[in-house]
Amino acid sequence: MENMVQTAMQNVNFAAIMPSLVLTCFCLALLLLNAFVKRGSTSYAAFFSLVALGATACVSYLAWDNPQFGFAGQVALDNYAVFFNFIFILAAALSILMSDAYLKREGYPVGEYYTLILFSTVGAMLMASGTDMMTIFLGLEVMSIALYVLAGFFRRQLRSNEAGLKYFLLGAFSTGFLLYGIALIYGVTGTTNVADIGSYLAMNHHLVSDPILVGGMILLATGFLFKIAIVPFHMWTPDVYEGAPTPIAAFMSAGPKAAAFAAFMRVFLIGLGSMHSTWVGMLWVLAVLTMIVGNFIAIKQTNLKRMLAYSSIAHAGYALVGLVASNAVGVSAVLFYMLAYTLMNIGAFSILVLAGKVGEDNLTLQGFAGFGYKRPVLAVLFTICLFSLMGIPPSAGFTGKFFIFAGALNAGYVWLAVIGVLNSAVSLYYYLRVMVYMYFRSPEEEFDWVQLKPGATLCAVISVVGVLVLGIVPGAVMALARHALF
Amino acid sequence: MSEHILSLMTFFPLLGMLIILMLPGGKGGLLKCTTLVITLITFVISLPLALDPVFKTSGAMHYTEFAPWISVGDYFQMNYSVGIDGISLWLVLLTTFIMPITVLSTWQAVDKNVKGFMALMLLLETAMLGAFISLDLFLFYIFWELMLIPMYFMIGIWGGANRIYAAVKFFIYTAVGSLLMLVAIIYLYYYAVNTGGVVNGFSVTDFYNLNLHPELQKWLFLAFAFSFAIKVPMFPVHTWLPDAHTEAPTAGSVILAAVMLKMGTYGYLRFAMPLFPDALQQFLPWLAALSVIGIVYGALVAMMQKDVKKLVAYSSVSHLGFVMLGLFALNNIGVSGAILQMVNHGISTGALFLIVGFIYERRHTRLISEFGGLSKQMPVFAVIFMIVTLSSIGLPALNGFVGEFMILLGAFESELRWFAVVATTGVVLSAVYMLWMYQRVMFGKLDNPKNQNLKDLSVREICIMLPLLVFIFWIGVYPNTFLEKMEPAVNQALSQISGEARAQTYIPVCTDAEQQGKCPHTYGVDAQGDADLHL
Amino acid sequence: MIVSVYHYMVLSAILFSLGTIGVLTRRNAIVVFMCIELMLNAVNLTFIALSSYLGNMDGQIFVFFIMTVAAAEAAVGLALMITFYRNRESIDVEDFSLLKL
Amino acid sequence: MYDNLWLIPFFPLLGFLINGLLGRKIKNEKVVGAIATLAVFASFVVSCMCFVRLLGDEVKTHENIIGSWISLGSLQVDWGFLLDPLSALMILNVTGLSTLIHLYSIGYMHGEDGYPRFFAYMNLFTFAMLMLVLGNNALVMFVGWEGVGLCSYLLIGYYYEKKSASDAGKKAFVVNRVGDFGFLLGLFLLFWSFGQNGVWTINFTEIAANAGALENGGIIVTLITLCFFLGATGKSAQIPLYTWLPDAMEGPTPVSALIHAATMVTAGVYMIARMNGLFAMSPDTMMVIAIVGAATAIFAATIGFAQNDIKRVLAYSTVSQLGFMFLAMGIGAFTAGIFHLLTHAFFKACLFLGSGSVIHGLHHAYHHAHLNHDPQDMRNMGGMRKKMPITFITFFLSTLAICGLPFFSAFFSKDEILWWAFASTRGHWLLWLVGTIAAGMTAFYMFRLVFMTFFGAQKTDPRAKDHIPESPFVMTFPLMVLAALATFGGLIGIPHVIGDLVGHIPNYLQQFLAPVFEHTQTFHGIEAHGAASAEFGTIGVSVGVGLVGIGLAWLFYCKYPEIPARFCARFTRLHRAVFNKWYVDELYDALIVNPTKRLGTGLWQIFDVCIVDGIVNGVARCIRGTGGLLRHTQTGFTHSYAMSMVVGVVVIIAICVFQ
Repeated sequence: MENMVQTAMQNVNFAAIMPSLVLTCFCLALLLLNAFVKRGSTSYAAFFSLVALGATACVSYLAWDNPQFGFAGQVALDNYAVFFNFIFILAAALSILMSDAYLKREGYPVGEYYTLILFSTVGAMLMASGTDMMTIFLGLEVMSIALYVLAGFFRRQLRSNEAGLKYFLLGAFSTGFLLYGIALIYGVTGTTNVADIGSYLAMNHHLVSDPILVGGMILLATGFLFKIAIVPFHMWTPDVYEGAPTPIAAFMSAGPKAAAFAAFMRVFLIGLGSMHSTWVGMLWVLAVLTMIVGNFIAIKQTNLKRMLAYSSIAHAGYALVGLVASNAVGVSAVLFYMLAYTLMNIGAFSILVLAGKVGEDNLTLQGFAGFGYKRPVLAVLFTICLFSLMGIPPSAGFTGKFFIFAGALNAGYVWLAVIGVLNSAVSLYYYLRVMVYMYFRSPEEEFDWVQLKPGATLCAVISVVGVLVLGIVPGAVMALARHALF
Repeated sequence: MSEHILSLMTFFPLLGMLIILMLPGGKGGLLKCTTLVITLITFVISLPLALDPVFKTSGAMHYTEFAPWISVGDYFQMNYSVGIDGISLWLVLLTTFIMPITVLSTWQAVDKNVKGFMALMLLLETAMLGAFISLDLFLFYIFWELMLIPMYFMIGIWGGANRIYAAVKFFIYTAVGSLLMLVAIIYLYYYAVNTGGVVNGFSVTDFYNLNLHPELQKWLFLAFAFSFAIKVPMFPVHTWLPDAHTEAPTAGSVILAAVMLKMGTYGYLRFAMPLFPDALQQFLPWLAALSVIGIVYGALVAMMQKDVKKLVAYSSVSHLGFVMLGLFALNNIGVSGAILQMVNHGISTGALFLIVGFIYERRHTRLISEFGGLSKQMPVFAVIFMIVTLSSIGLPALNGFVGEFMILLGAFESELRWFAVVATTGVVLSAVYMLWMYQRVMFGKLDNPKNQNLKDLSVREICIMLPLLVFIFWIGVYPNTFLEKMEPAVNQALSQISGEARAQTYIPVCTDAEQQGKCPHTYGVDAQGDADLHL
Repeated sequence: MIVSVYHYMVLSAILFSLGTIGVLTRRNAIVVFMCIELMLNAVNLTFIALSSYLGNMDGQIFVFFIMTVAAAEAAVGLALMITFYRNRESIDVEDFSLLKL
Repeated sequence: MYDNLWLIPFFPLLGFLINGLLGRKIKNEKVVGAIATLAVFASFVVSCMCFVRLLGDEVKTHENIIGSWISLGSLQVDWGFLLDPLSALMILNVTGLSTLIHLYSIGYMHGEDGYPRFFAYMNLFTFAMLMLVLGNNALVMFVGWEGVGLCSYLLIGYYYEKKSASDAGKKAFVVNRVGDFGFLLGLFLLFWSFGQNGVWTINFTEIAANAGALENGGIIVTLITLCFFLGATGKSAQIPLYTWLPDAMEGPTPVSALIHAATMVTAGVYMIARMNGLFAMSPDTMMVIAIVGAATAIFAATIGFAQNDIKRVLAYSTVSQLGFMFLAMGIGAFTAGIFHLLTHAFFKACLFLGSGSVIHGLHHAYHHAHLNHDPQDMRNMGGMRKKMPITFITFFLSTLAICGLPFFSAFFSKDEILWWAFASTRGHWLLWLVGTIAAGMTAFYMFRLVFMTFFGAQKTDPRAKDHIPESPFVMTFPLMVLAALATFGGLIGIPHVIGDLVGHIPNYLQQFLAPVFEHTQTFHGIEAHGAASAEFGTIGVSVGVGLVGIGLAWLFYCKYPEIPARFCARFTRLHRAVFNKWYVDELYDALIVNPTKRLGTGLWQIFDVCIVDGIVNGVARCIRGTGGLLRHTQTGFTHSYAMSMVVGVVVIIAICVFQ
């Protein structure tokens, strides 16, 4: 009895969940705070959450090169998790930066908004550090439930409601698949611990082709691929991004996607590594489909938010290539790419936030005609982000793609790489078209409603600087990503 | 100082761009002057290279600079590695020489957001110079792609009526090619690394020494060749050129013709051909055929153009065909002729675009039918135009002739004898389309009232043309100045291509090369799954 | 007859499929959500069965988590539906058609 | 002295630069003209000095290298000059005539706008021509070769506001380019084939020295020489590339005299003479040259019958005379060819200048009377001899010369050619026959011209007829000099038979040129062997034929002027064909020019626009289209989204499990 408790206590290691713990505390504090502060201004909440994220970042940093395990192998705060934590924190911080003015403009100055972002960040961090299906599932849900609310946050806006509901229904639906997959895998391997699954399958290799296991694997993948927005599980993405508040769309395209990737790679490379030959083919095809569908449909878009949504689908496809390569270069390239994508995509969204009118009906190509002449600085920032999304050097987008395809080619997936680059050639078209409108068309409006709100502007500047730095000297970060492999 | 001269020269314009961005946008004159000064300083910085006698004696890389840039353990290694030899020397100088001229040419042509234009010009110069001096394929690729951005905006913002189509077409057309090349570059690198080849980063000079399997060479060569062929542009992937040239502002066309097209030919000579000699041998007849078709095709199509600028654009297709033929001759006469012809084309066609710009600024049309009898109104212009026309036709004792003659002679000495024979007809055709154009523009009665009171060239415009004219005669009468410095480098490159230099054994360059030799392991591919991966 | 784990598996599979089909066919958002709950419960059943079959508790613990999460989801989901209903006077899934193409 | 060879082309170049750059600043016509003329005269003086020096010199070939031009590996080309008897004669000829014609132009071009431009071009031409004849290697020769082409382009198009003029200029340049195509190919082939034998050279003396390296009469040498000959046909207006020369008459008359009669057009002949060693090695080529020459001679003569433009007649006569020269080259009578080149230069220059003087006078008259008739149309002339006696006399003498009447210059040169044609080891009696007939025709149409112009009733418009002045002295002086040369110039090359008759007068020309040609002729056994009687026979025949021609001309155009009209009426179709130059230009347009243009348009509109860009834009359109289709999968209905997930899962499971 006693030694049982002993062992249990030995397994308890709060250091392993410290970042999530800290952030949760801040969240609760903020909730209380909201209760006491009168409505109207949310700047305090934004500031508070930034502090919270800063603190969390520090805490996570402590775990760098000093991995913490605990709770009977439920969580592992290793470099891999820490790296991803930084991505989540960055994504959350940037979105929060751009939110304050935005919420005022759209008339929802509510502090809970930030609490929710922080909560979903907590969930994301749990996912990244979860080494047991249970933790991963919990993290996923914590993250998603917060996001359901955020997507539908503008409760007087039908679009926002619809986005929230669609995301909720489909998300819950996909959760069902995820869980069923977990259950089946549990049935075959008798455990929900990723590492144990891995070693079990490695030992009984004959099970690899067992239909139950394969089915489970696929159902499990479905759950993750849904969050990453991989064809054919991508359909919610454009609608939700379009309907959701812009900062939330930005956040969703960066943080949760990265979280899903984190868990996905951990589970599939460690847990189901033995089934590599089974899932790699599937992912190959899905990656190609995703790149094609994302880019091709994006070409036809006129609403920039929606266009960026499709482009985010395409980028998920590029990232998946790194996982298909499933070698050290590829995987660390995915880590790098997630960071790069966070920067460039949130940068682009922040410009949309700044350029949007109330209700954001003007975020169309036509609405940006001559933007480059009226708002040169913003236009240049936007342009840099777009070039980065295109993958034109010297930008994070280019280096990221370069590393991804380097991984693929190193693993010998030449055709995948070729399809990938051809797709990014296709993507040039719709990104360039934005610039065509910004610079090559004469302005139709004065854009006088555009004011350089400090938060959003800062957010844009940070992202662009990051994009350029990662584009010119990616070495250091890539080395970290390499070092962050489990 | 002198060992960093290349970096200084390359990044000084970038610095200049920042200065320009600091300046107030309103003052067009100030901006133009500043840009002019910056480009001139760049030119001065690059001059010592031209005077250095070392190129006469050695074909190796000089003024090399090396610094590790991106180094991620056993993943990959990119270096900032630049250098210059007798081949790139003249292209670099052509660039630094042509830039001030183009800046001068914008004096009246560009009036709306001058600031942006000048900034882009300087960015472009950095990109072009960088591409010419890079010895690391990754670095080269960065500059190569970077070039597209400024040119895209130049065409799109300051271009003509159909500018948007032209700009987007230019960007995507060129990007498609270079993206495939990117794949080839990465593949080449990992092939080298995983097969235990000792390479220091993406260093070209190391890649030269790899003995690649012919089958592999074939694919990689195709990727490189395709990308460069689009840039050259070789028939039949030349169709972006007429649009881009016609729509681009004068300065844009000049840079495009004078320098950017040379990227393609240079790429062949520096990368595609020496890296994959066996594949080159395999495709040589086809490529030569394409170049020859390009020569004749470009000339025939140019003949029928109604728009002066389009005509000159197509004439570029023809001239670049000559250059490619010279390269494929694979003997020192042909290749040196080709390099010389790159410079010649830069000068002559650049001058032609400037001339078209002059009359366009005056009449705001480029239709040949709109002109006629101008030489009565503008005698000085007529003389200069005639000289440039003749140099483009390849009149002996002018620059065009020496290049074309050497190219054809070289091709004739090589296996491409019959191609050379066909190519020689280009000499006739070029006379036809150029003189016909000259006649329709300059001769005849001055009957179009709009042309009645055109001004002759201003002092500024004459100053723009004079340096070009000087070189037109210089290269025509005493090309040795250029030939003697490129000859050793050309022989080096040829021995590289012919494979003589390839026999040498690998020299270990960086210490962790041995680990680089091993392919980074792959997760869980093998059933047992290496334990060290697990937590 | 002996009820083996396979019977449980099959039953839960059937339940899961029923839930899925429900999601695909029913139009009322609440019913759709209940179908999803049905799927989740099918999963729970699987877990319980397997856990007792394998003789370890992980499965059963998992079930607790699922139930909790499901409850949370229900709360959020119903809230969303109410807000939607406020604006649209309908919770027919077919009416979520503002955002498309 | 020989080291100052470069001075010879230098002076004209200097003149060109001065007039070209400062010409418009110098307002004074006299100064401009003087500068130009003096520049040429200076080089004439130098040439004379060189010539005299060479006469007394044992060594007959001297090279003067200024510096290296292209030096790369095996390709070593110098800016170098070569003085040997051949080039010595040529520079005398060129600079001498050029001086006279410059002098003439001072008067002729008086009052034209662009006066400095004219003289600048003339100087440039002289420079280029001297480069051509002095060049010590084929490439420097090519510089001159193209240079003269350029100048003729510029000078033909001198009245650039006249479309016909600029067209003619362009035509001349392009046709010459076709020739140059041949020249270049020949050059490449030469360089390559010599290179095969380890000698990388295009230097004339080395070519001559190493000619043995090539197989005698082999295919290679035949190809080389044929290519070069193609170049010659372009420059020297032989079939099939002669069409540009008549049009070239659009240029001012002095230009026609200098470029299109005396110097440039003979460049082809000179080039063959320069490489006689090479040409002699290929009998086939020689035969081709001879036949082309003879054919051109007679073909051009026929066209000469029916032209009414005084200059055009002279132009066709030039083509025909050049035919004679090529005939000479073809049968190995190099000396005779060069001889005829010189004499022809004299009398044809004189004829052109004479016609120029007439035109000048008429132009003046018409101008005075405010008429704009065509001053070149012979039908408006007649009876000029009274108006401008000097012009008439000089013109008449030159005409006698061209007709080859005894002891006039062409008598010796032409008859020597015909004799060689008859008796040479490479000749053939058919060639002789054709040549003789051509000679007769020449006599006919030349006298037709003389009679129409200077004799008979004056057909000039009465309002103008009384204002026709004799030309000023600057114009008549050259005429007189040239007439003198045309009359007595032949005496430098008296054939042996006649020389022996009179008493051992040697053939000075032959002796002088011996170092250039003798070796070739002896080596290949080229010689004219036959009895003196036979030679006298041929001479007699040709003289007779000439007289007959003159007689017919007198009948048709003095005695019974109505005959030609009746003749035309009788053979309308024939006359129209001849009058329209046998429709050759039209033929070329139909066969070459228009198809090329159509091809150009076709390639552009169909291949470029439709096919390539069609594919490019097509791909773009396909992608956009596909996007448009895929887009509709995004129906916005949650059901279909869920459905896509389910289907996705099911399909994937199916594939993975049941594969």
